[in-house]
Amino acid sequence: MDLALLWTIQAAPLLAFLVIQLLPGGLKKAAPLVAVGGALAAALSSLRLLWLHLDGGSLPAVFAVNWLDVADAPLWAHTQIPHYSLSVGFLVDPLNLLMITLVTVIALFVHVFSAYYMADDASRARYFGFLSFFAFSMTGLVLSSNLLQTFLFWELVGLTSYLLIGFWYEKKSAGDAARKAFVLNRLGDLGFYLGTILLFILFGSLDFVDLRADVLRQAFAPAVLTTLGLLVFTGVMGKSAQFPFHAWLPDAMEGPTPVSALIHSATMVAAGVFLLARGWGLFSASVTTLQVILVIGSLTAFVGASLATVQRDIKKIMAYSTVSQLGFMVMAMGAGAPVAGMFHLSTHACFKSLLFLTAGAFIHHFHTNDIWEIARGGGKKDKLAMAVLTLGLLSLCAVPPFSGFFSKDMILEALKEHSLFFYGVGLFVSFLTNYYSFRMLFVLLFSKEAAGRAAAKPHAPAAHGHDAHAHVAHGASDAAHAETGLLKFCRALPLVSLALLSLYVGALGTPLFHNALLHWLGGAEIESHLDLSIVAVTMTLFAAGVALAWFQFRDPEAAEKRLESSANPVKLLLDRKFFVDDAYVFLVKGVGLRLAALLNWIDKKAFNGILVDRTSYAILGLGKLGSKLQSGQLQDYLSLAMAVGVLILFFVINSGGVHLAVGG
Amino acid sequence: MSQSLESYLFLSAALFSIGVYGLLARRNLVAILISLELILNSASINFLAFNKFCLADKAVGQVFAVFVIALAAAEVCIGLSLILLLYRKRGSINVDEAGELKG
Amino acid sequence: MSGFPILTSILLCPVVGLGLILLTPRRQETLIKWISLVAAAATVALTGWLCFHFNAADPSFQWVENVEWVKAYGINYSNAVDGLNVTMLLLTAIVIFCGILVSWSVTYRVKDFFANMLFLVSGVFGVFMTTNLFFFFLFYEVAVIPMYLLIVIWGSTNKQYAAMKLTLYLLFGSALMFAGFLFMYSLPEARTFDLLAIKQNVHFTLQQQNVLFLGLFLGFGVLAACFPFHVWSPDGHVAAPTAASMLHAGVLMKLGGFGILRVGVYLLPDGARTWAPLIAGLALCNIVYGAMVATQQRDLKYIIGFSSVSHMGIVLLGIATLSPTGFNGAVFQMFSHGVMTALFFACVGFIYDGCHTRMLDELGGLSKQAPKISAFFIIAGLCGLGLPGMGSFVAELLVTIAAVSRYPVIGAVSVVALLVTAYYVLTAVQKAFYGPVNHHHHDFKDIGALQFIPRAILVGVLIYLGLFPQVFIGLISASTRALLGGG
Amino acid sequence: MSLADLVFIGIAAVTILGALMAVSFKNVFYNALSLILCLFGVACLFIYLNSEFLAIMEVIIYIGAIAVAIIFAIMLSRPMARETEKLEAAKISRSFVIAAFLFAGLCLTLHRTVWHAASPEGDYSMRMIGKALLGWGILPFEAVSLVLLVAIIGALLLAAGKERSS
Amino acid sequence: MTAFLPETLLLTCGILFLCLALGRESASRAAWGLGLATAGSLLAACVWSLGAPPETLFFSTYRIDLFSQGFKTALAGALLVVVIFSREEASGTTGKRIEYFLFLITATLGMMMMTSAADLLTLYISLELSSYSLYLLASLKADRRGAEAGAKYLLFGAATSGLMLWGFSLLAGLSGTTSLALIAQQAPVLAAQPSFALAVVLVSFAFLFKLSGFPMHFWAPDVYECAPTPVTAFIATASKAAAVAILIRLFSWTGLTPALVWVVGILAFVSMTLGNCAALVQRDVKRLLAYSSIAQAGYLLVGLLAGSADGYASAFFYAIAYLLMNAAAFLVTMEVGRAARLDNPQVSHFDGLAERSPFLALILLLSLLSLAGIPPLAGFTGKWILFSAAMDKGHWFLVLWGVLNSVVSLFYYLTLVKHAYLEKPVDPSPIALPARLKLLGLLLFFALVGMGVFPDFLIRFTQQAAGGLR
Repeated sequence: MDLALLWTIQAAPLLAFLVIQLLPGGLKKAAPLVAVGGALAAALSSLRLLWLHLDGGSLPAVFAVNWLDVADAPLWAHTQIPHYSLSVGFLVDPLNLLMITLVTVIALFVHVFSAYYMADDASRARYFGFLSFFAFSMTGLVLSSNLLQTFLFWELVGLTSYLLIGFWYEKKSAGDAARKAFVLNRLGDLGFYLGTILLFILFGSLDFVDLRADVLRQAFAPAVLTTLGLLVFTGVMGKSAQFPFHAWLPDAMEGPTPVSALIHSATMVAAGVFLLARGWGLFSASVTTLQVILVIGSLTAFVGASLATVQRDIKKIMAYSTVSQLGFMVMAMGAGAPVAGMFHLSTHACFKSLLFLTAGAFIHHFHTNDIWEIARGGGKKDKLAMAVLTLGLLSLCAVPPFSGFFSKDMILEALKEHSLFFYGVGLFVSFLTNYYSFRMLFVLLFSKEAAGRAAAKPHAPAAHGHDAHAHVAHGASDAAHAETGLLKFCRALPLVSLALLSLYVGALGTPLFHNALLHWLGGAEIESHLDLSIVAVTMTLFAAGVALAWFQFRDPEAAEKRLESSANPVKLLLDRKFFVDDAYVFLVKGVGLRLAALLNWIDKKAFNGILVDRTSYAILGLGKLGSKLQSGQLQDYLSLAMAVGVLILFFVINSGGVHLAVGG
Repeated sequence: MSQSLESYLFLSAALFSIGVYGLLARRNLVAILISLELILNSASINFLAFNKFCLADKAVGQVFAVFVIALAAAEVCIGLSLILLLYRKRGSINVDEAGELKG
Repeated sequence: MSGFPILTSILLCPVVGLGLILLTPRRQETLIKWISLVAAAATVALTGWLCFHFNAADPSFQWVENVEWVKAYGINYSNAVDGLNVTMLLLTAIVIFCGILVSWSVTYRVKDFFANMLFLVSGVFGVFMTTNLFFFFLFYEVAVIPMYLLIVIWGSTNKQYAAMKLTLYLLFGSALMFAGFLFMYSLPEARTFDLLAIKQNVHFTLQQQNVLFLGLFLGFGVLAACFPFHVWSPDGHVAAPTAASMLHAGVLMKLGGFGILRVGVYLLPDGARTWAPLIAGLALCNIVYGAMVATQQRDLKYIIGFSSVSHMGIVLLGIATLSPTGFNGAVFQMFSHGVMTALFFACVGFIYDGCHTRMLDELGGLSKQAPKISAFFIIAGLCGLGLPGMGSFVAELLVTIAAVSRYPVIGAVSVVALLVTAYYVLTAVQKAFYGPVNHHHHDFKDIGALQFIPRAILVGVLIYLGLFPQVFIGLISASTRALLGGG
Repeated sequence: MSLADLVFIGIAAVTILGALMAVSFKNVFYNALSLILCLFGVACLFIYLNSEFLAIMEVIIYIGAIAVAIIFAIMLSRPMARETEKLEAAKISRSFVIAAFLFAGLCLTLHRTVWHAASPEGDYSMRMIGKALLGWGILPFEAVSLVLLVAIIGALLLAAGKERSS
Repeated sequence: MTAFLPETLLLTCGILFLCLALGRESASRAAWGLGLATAGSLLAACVWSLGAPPETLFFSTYRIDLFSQGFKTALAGALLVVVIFSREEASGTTGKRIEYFLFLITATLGMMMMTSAADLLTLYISLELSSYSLYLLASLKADRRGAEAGAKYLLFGAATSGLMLWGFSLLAGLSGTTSLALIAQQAPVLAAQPSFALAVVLVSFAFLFKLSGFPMHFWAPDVYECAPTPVTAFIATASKAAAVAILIRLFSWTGLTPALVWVVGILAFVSMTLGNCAALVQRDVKRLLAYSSIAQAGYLLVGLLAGSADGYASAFFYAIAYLLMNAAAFLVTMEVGRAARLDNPQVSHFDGLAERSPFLALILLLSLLSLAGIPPLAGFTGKWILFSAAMDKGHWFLVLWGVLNSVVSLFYYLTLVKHAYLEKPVDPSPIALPARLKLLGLLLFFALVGMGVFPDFLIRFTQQAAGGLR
């Protein structure tokens, strides 16, 4: 039964993908239906699986088969492992089950929302194909039983991310962003890849069930463990957009907004955090690794949050917010609290996908990403959207009793136990979070609606109008009017469902539900006990953040003007995104491509020039010389022949003498 | 002993070298032909010298020399007619003016 | 395993096809195409049969055929295959089959074209099945000359220069092989060109091994586009017509890797041990350097050409590890790279035919106009950048595992190429296939059903390899273990 | 040193002198005459080598036929007889160096060699030569007639050339 | 004595031609037919004489063995090919048809006698017989250039024969005999004498002249260029084969001292390099083929200096292969020249040959590739066994250099191929090939491929022949 369910989860989206590819031209319209069907099957199966295993009795369960024999002899001189082989299979344990449920359910909602969002796009068959393929890869990643298989799907989700970011490939920015995302991810993955291989060579197994901290500590020196852990962690940094790899995530907002909701906030980017929990044995085996993880997480949380405070683009705000929240989760891991990290991952997945979908709803309607523009267009009139947005933001700001509160509280608690400094960082980031959340909310709420906006701005400004592409043919109001009942349902259902989830998922980690989620993940001993001191501090910070936002943005128009005119080092730093992008541009264009150009030059001049062209010229020159020797003058010929003859004569005399001497 | 084998050989070598010199230095084709005759004669001297000092059958060297002379005649025959042909075609019998074929 | 000479039959398929084509009147172009297709299909069927009935557990040579040819020089027409050969034969059959399908659109001197193709592929088949060094060399050179004609008559872009360069370079390599083979023969214990007999009877001294291996490695290395002898390959790829590029990059270059394993490592294991670090270093240059230079290219075919240089480096690196794992990876890479580049060239060739340009700046938006061909290209590109689920990933994985265990630094640095490869592949994809449609080629049409088939076959093979690598590894691992003398 | 030796030295000197003149005079006519002198010397040497027959042959064929033919040819082309050629210094020195080294090398080699030794006594008679020509020399003897035939026909063909083709 | 049949036949036919020459103008029309009959029957006689037991004739001055008869067969084949080429009057031979065939026959006779000569005298006379005939053949085209080439050929040759005579005299003086068999017996003892080495060098210079190997190659380009094409073909095939035969004989008699091996090795090295490099810059195809033949002489020397039975056998094999591929190359050159109404086709005249006459283009391709040593053709197998013999004696450098040279040679061969297959013809009219040439071409085609793919028979034959040398 388990295996059948697992196969369903894994294969249903793939099947949907294949069916969509094979649909004949006329039936391409059915693509959304197929994709939603696949997602639904996967979601139902994973819920069923979760239900079956709620008692956690038979876990963990591994279903694996041999995939590839690698070696029959020790690969490394010091290892004694006689047989190396790689397997593929499903691993089912609480962590997986939680994650798979999360992924499939959110995927289902995003699929449904996409049906609304992409209704007018000519290429939606391709879109839904990719989306299904993403679902397939992501479920594969979550369910995989070993590190290499994870890497396999890890790359595949990277691919789908690439394809979906570049979905509107006619736009250069989309292509650029997609490439940037892929290459930056690749950069991180190199470490992951090497780490995996090194682990395999040294340890002989990549199965998660074998990666236990105590076993590893016995087998290897701490330095080795640190190296391995950090190498794999580079992969995490890439995928989960940790500083300094975070640069791709904001750009990835070039993709359609539901994609951002699904891939770039809720699931794929969280895969890094998931991997930290999944391979916890490896990471926790070395204290240094954890320390580095904590530092990177803190940096990321701070950078993300600070950059989120200056964005005008609603998706960028959310993207940086995602970066920051991912940093939070990684901090939790670094502080030695994987359960807290995973808890935050779960709640974050719900509220952030909700936020993105809301943003999508706005963008779809107003054809702009700029919050000021949305506000001028009358964003606050969309009551449903505003309501769920507020709800999501409150959750993001960890206001009780929204879900974010519980998880973030747990992280802060872990940080406080671990080190006061990082606790401080966490608190400061929380403050920033509150500030940028309410900045956005206030701008949306307090802006005055501009008259005739729809007519004045039929097309969004190029810099912001990422999603506007799909609607070139339609005026905004037409689109609104054209929404049928089914589409409205497709829009509302995910929003409301996710809002509800955002409200209640957090509660699963409270004593109210007997800490069900935490027990589920971490065993019976983990309790959430509200540390009132932390709550007090966070609430104070919340108030401060809101107050600051209120102070600055109660009049958004004025604030906009003020922001445009002001100039100071901090603003410059934030505008240039801490110069991370510039650093990358320098590395790629200034160093990498220059080096490549140099090599290309060498290839042309040295290898081609000297080895081929010069050599052939030399031979030709020799030929010309030889042909010049043939001067046409008989006596030149004879002289040469005779001269050679005389030379030979003397040679023969001398060697003959030698010969005689030897013979004698 | 001036009439030793070696003295004949040295004489022949001298003739040979002189012939080679003429062959390489003269421009006139007839002079070159003359130089060739010197070379052939030096070979004849060789044969007869060896005939006297080295060969048991005293006819061998002589026969060889006879043939050398006969073939020299044939060679001069062809050579002269070729030279004359060249002279007719080019109006010159200088060897360095017959340098059209080259490269 | 005597009885029906299946190996000779495989060789005879293209030869007979060639004969039939020569007898066919010049105007019967369709008939000529069908003859070649049938011949190619027959090789696919026969090699497929061979793979299924091959006893993978047995590391020794199978299907031995032996006919005395020139007794005085120990030259026998002897064929036999082990796992290594079988897979290469299969690769050749697949690529030629697809190549002929892809060439269906050839209209200029059809008869000559297909005759050359079949002649070339006969040589390649011969190399992959013979166990006699004389025939090895013979078949090897047989494969070179048709390539010259194919490039010079049906090629493009500086074709005369490229064709001459390619031919001379390859023959330069073969000159070294030639000397090496003759040297082996000249040893008193040998007096034969039979590979197996030499392996059995001759005990090379270490010095002999070192010198011979270096010579043979350089000879084969030229063909495998080993740095710094790679310069012929990008030019050759670019100039060749589509099907020739497919065969060339797909199969011919593999002769080099195959030769190093089959002759170099098999006969001269100690020599291989001596030079392995050097090979590893050169291979690293190949991998990284090829990829770096590829980023600078503006012509799609040049990009693929340099990517081939980079990918062949992986083969060489695998060989340099001198471990069964590395060999498996190398052979796997040869196979998957063969299929992959064939696919690459099949796509670029089609694009070039339609757009009359391959320059990235003059292309653009092809995905919009021709989604199918773009998809094929992108799939090939993804395979090239080592995406899991495709053949190349497994190959690179095996090679990297072996390389990291043997040369940790080189192995680790070689991985960098994955990044660079991703960069140039995606840049190419973005410039050629994404973005707005370029006015240069507004009337470009997507592939039809017939042209879809060969490319789909290649994609299928790539994915199958990526998903079920054990099938392939099972075929070769016994043989690769035997290469170094292991049981 | 006997008289024979002295005469020998004299003859050798004449021969060498003739040869030198044959290559060094700028006028080809003098060359031809010098050649005759040289050939005469050679014929005398043949007598010293016990080959009277060859000496006669030398005089009859070489001087009587070959040298005369050469002079004939020179006379046939009038200007040739008068013309004195300009010699290039480079060519001369080149040839001289080569010839000198050649001479040195030859002498050195000949000097170092131990020759097959046979008694100078023996039957040098014409009868023996005749026997040899019809014995082991029969094939060359026949062949040389063919050679001469070919040479004559060829010479005719080349010299006549024009007349026959037109 | 039956084994002397080929020579007898040639002599008879030679006399017949002589009689014809005395006859009327109209007789020249029959010349070709008679020539063909001569060559055909000669070939048959040679093949028939292959079975003759080894013997010596004319008081041991003439040696009949498998080796000599094999080469005679090859020479007869070359003669047949050249006679077939000569159906149409080659330029310059107008009015000299009978003499032309007469000289061909005497030249062949001389070469045949060379292969059998067992005495210095016989060798000398037969060599001169063939040489004089060739000088005359080469200068038949009695124009400016023809006369120049003829004069150069003759003077160079005469100087060479002077050297050879010196060598012969030294051999006679050293050994006390002119019989080659007796000299061969003493050779091991004589090898220590400096004069012996000098004599061998001098004599081999003369044969190198026939082989057109460095440094006696200078006549070749000029003569090849200016002689009528069939004559060039004859020089390039028959004369070359005879030179190989006599060099094999020479080396097998005298043996090779280490010093001589060095000398021959260096000459081979220079010959290969010079020939191939100079050929790269040629535009005149006949001249190009001349340089190629200089290079080929170098390859042959590499095999010869092995000094082993294998080496001689492989040189024999290669000589036959060389004869065939050169015949094919000249067949095409001649036809291309004829189509262009030129005796000296340039490389550009080969443009578009594949369209004008696919068959000729194919023959050209095969012959050139065979010359370059590309399998599966005769030249490849020949080179393989040639170099294999050299490698046996440890001459790895020369072997390597030889193969590298054939890579270089491929450049100009392929250039010609490229012109034939790629370039557009200036004059696109098809070239009509007479039936006899077509047949000949087909025969050469099968011979080249056959010798490449199934060389066993011929290799065994040559080995048997080489085995009976001493």
